[in-house]
Amino acid sequence: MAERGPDLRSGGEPEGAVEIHERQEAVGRDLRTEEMVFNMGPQHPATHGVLRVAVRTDGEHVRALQPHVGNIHRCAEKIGESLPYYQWIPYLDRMDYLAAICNEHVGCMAIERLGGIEVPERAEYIRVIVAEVQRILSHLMAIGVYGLDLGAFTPFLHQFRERERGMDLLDHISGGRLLYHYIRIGGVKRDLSQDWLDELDAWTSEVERRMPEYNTLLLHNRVFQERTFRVGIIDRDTGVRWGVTGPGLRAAGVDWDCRRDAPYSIYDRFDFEVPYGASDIGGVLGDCFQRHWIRVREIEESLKIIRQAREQMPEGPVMGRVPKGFKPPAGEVYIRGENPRGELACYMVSAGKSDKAWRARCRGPSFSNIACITEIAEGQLIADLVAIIGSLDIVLGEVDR
Amino acid sequence: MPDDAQPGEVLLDPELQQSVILTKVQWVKDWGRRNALWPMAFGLACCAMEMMATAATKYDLDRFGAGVFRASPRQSDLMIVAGTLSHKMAPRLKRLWEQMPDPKYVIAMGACVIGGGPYSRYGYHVVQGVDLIVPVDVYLPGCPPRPEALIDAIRKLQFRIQERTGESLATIEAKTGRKGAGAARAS
Amino acid sequence: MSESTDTPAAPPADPVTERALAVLQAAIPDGVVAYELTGGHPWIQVRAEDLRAACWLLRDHADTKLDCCHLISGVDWPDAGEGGELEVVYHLCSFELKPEPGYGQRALKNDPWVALKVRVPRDPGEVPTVMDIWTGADWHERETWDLVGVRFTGRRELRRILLPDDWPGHPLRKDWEYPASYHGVPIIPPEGY
Amino acid sequence: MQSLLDQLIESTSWLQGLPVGLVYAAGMVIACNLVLVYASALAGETVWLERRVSGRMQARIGPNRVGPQGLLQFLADGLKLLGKEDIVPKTADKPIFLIAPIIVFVGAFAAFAVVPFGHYLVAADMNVGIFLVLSLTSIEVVGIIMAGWASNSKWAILGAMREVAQMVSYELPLGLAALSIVVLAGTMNLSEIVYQQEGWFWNWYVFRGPFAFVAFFAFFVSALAALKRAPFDLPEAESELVAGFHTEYTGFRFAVFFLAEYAAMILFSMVTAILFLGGWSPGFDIDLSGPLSRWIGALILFGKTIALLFVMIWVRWTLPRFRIDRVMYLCYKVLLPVSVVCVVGMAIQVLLAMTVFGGRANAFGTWLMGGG
Repeated sequence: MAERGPDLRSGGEPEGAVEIHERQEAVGRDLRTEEMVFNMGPQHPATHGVLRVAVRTDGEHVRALQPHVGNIHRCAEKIGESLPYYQWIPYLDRMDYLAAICNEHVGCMAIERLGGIEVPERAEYIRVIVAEVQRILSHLMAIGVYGLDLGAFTPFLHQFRERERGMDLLDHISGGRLLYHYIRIGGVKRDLSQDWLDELDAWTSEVERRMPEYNTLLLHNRVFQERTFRVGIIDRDTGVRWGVTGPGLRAAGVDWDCRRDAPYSIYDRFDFEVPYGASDIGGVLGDCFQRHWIRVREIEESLKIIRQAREQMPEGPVMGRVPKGFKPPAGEVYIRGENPRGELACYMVSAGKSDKAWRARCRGPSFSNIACITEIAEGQLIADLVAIIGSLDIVLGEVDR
Repeated sequence: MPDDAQPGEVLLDPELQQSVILTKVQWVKDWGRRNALWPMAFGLACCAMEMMATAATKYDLDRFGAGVFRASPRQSDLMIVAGTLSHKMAPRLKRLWEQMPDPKYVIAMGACVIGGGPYSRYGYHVVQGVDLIVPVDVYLPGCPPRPEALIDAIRKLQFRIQERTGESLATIEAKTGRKGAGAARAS
Repeated sequence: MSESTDTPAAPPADPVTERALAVLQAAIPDGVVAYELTGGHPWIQVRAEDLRAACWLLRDHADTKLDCCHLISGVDWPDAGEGGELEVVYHLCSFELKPEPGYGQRALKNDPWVALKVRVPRDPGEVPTVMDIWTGADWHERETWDLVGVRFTGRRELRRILLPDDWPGHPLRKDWEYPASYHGVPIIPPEGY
Repeated sequence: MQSLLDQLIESTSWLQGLPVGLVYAAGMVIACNLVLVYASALAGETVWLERRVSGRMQARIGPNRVGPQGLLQFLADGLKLLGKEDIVPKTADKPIFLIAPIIVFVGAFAAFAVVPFGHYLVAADMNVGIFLVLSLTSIEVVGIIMAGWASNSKWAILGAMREVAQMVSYELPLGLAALSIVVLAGTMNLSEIVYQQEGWFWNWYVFRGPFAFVAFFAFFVSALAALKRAPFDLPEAESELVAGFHTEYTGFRFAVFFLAEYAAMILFSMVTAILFLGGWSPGFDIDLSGPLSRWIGALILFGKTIALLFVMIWVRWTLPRFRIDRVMYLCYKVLLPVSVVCVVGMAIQVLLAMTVFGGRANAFGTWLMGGG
């Protein structure tokens, strides 16, 4: 093939060219027009941050694409090695800034397991409650931003109404609106008051009341359905092969949720459903619509968990005994937990005799989720590419860490 | 009058400078600039979420005429650098800033872009201050700053535009040939 | 599920890792260098040259079916062996096999994952790729190369993913030093504070 | 216009001393400026309206600091854009890049010449009014593809491609839906069409038979698409194409695009009100042709225009964006057949009215056949 489009690469490094060329050979049999290479991002409203996607298009069709990440690589793992364990927790917040509490939760669990620290019962319940509040906030944002990607501005601003209230809730207990540093090693920062719990109840019923409103605007909207049905299908094989987790994998029909199937913290005490993709909810298994549907359903399930946790919550201390100058023995730990975006895993190695980790490694779910668009977005329209990236709900802070 | 002469008017006759019409024209121009600060839809990290929250329901940046988030740098006046700036991103940020038409303003939102913030010490890949890359008009501390703080920063910028006849730091720098705060003082 | 919370006197072996070990030892008896079946983090260490065979086995064998490469991490041990060693840990998990209750003393009660380890000399630090076995390993390998400097061989191309291409060194190596500046933008080293 | 000027010359003594050509020319210039200023100010205020209405829909407030209730917001925006640096990208095709906004502006504003703002309040009362409106607005396409091409930006060219595909396609149902009203009215003169709808509201063309009713919706939806309003805003889909064809435009050139877009919105709202909703007729039998009462009529038309603008804004902030293939599907497989049926059905309706229902002899026949 003599005529080939310009390279997708940034600085002349041999990247992806071979692969893209091969793919082109495969699709090149049908009529092709002149191809263009776009750089979507790093400043682009649809890339949810600073993702750069080099897209080769033929008219409106995507022929090949290559995501480039690392634009906000913030050295979280290096910092994890350089700072004492307890000082690393705020950096976990900043990895996935839309699900800060969930990140703290998994990170603290890993460190506690490493040092053999017991967490009081009440603290576990509080952790579950705030983590589920955070999950709802994150999913609300995901739903709203997905609407924004598809051109519906209003759901995005409407969800902020509930989101602001939820953020205020977490603000009251932690002092931060977005990044909290509330879950600490050995427990949580401070106890929940009765007033706060009442406010929580009001908020949960408010969210429950508002959800049908959002569903009218998006989920049951004909235009929305036409945009998302049969678009960006991640089937079971593709999803598992690429390591997609969370709603992306569940939409493919995999009935797997760490909270239920590999229960961490005290999630095995609650009764909740794990929504997973099915062909009778509309669209096809694993398409954008099903991913959106899973998020909507998960909000409802999170509300269930919050209510149960609130009822079962015992009295007691919220902070366990953490030795001063915490130095865990040599060892390793690997913990995974269900974040709103997928499975966050934390692998920590302690060399012993030190208050710093030897290696602090995190698996950001978005990192694996976004990797697979190379495969699934091929041959789709540009408008669909936006829909796909939106439906994967990535947070770049977590991709780059 | 020559002491506090505006850089944009130094070429003019001092008597002409005091003419009512010219001052009024300048005032009207600034009034427009001040009340129509269109930010660029450009978020880097955590602070971008708070920037979105500022534009959204509860805080509503649009009240001040600053809610028109333009995706194209060509049509925006204000770059809110919200989030951590990495070395990989820095050249792109610079380029985006260069694509914006004059007069342009920069708000450094968050501790990270002011001086590296929590990443300043071990974050090898974090640029320790966006002012190493582009001139900054308003610094807004916080991690992340609350929406009220961002609104305050934009109000401050608006007042400043009115006071300093709409010259952004970039323009002043170009005219005085001095960098950063020195240029601000020189004006 | 309730009996799993009880801690027996002798730490039981981890069933998933035990099964994986049996599969590996049956097929590549020399391949397994070391293993640990108890405790919070059971693992199996294989020789670098047998890694790909082990991975194929673990992925396709009916007993393990580890169809997802969850995480690849590189750990730098500058004091181990002669001139230091690089350890690459593969955390593999399965969405095929449903977890069974009673998974012993693992960090999480019944979490079907297996940790596979490889140790290679720090220089040149070459490990065969597993990208063709699990597609998702692609980015993880690139990241491990980027930050730890493990050279994965046999794969399409290995280039940095997070850091810029002309970045000096691999930051997560223990002897890495902060550069003074990058393209004229200063980087203040931690000692500078 | 000419008749208005003739009246003026007759009633004013000192004008009679001047050459008629000069009076005509001066009158025309003044009228043009008035129309331009009126349309521009209205377009500016529409931007404010959109921001306030969308704000209310989104549980926020919208601009309220600049002037009373933020009414001067558009002035601030305009002044600011006027004072911005005018960047022409180095790689752009300079002459075309500079001309494109002017063409778009002309396309949007020239059509106001034939649109009656009220009884006799029209710059050029032409007998090909609606035809001219549709053809002048099509000029916009040329300007847009010039802008997209000359920018030498990939997003711009993609936006322009989408725009052209969409606008050219939607001209068909738009024209056909308008044609069905022309069949009913028997004239293309917009003032004449309004005169035929005077009286009670059932005289409005939208209520005269099922075909006119369907044609109204076909016209309005096609107008939305031709105006590239959401849910048809693909040419400037922010989440997909950054800003579409005007990605590279700065300052006042961008303002011109912006203004033209809103001017076209007003134009189409007005034309829809005139064609279907009785123009300046208030909906009951009252004579508004007097020199003072015609201003009341103008206000009524203004109100109808605003109502239609509100619907456009409402739709925009509610629905997600269509995909390009669905847009084309809607055009060629839904709206085009529907509007063809409307034209044919309308012809049959008029024919039936003439033959079966006795034409102008009885009231029902007259109602059914309009001016046709």
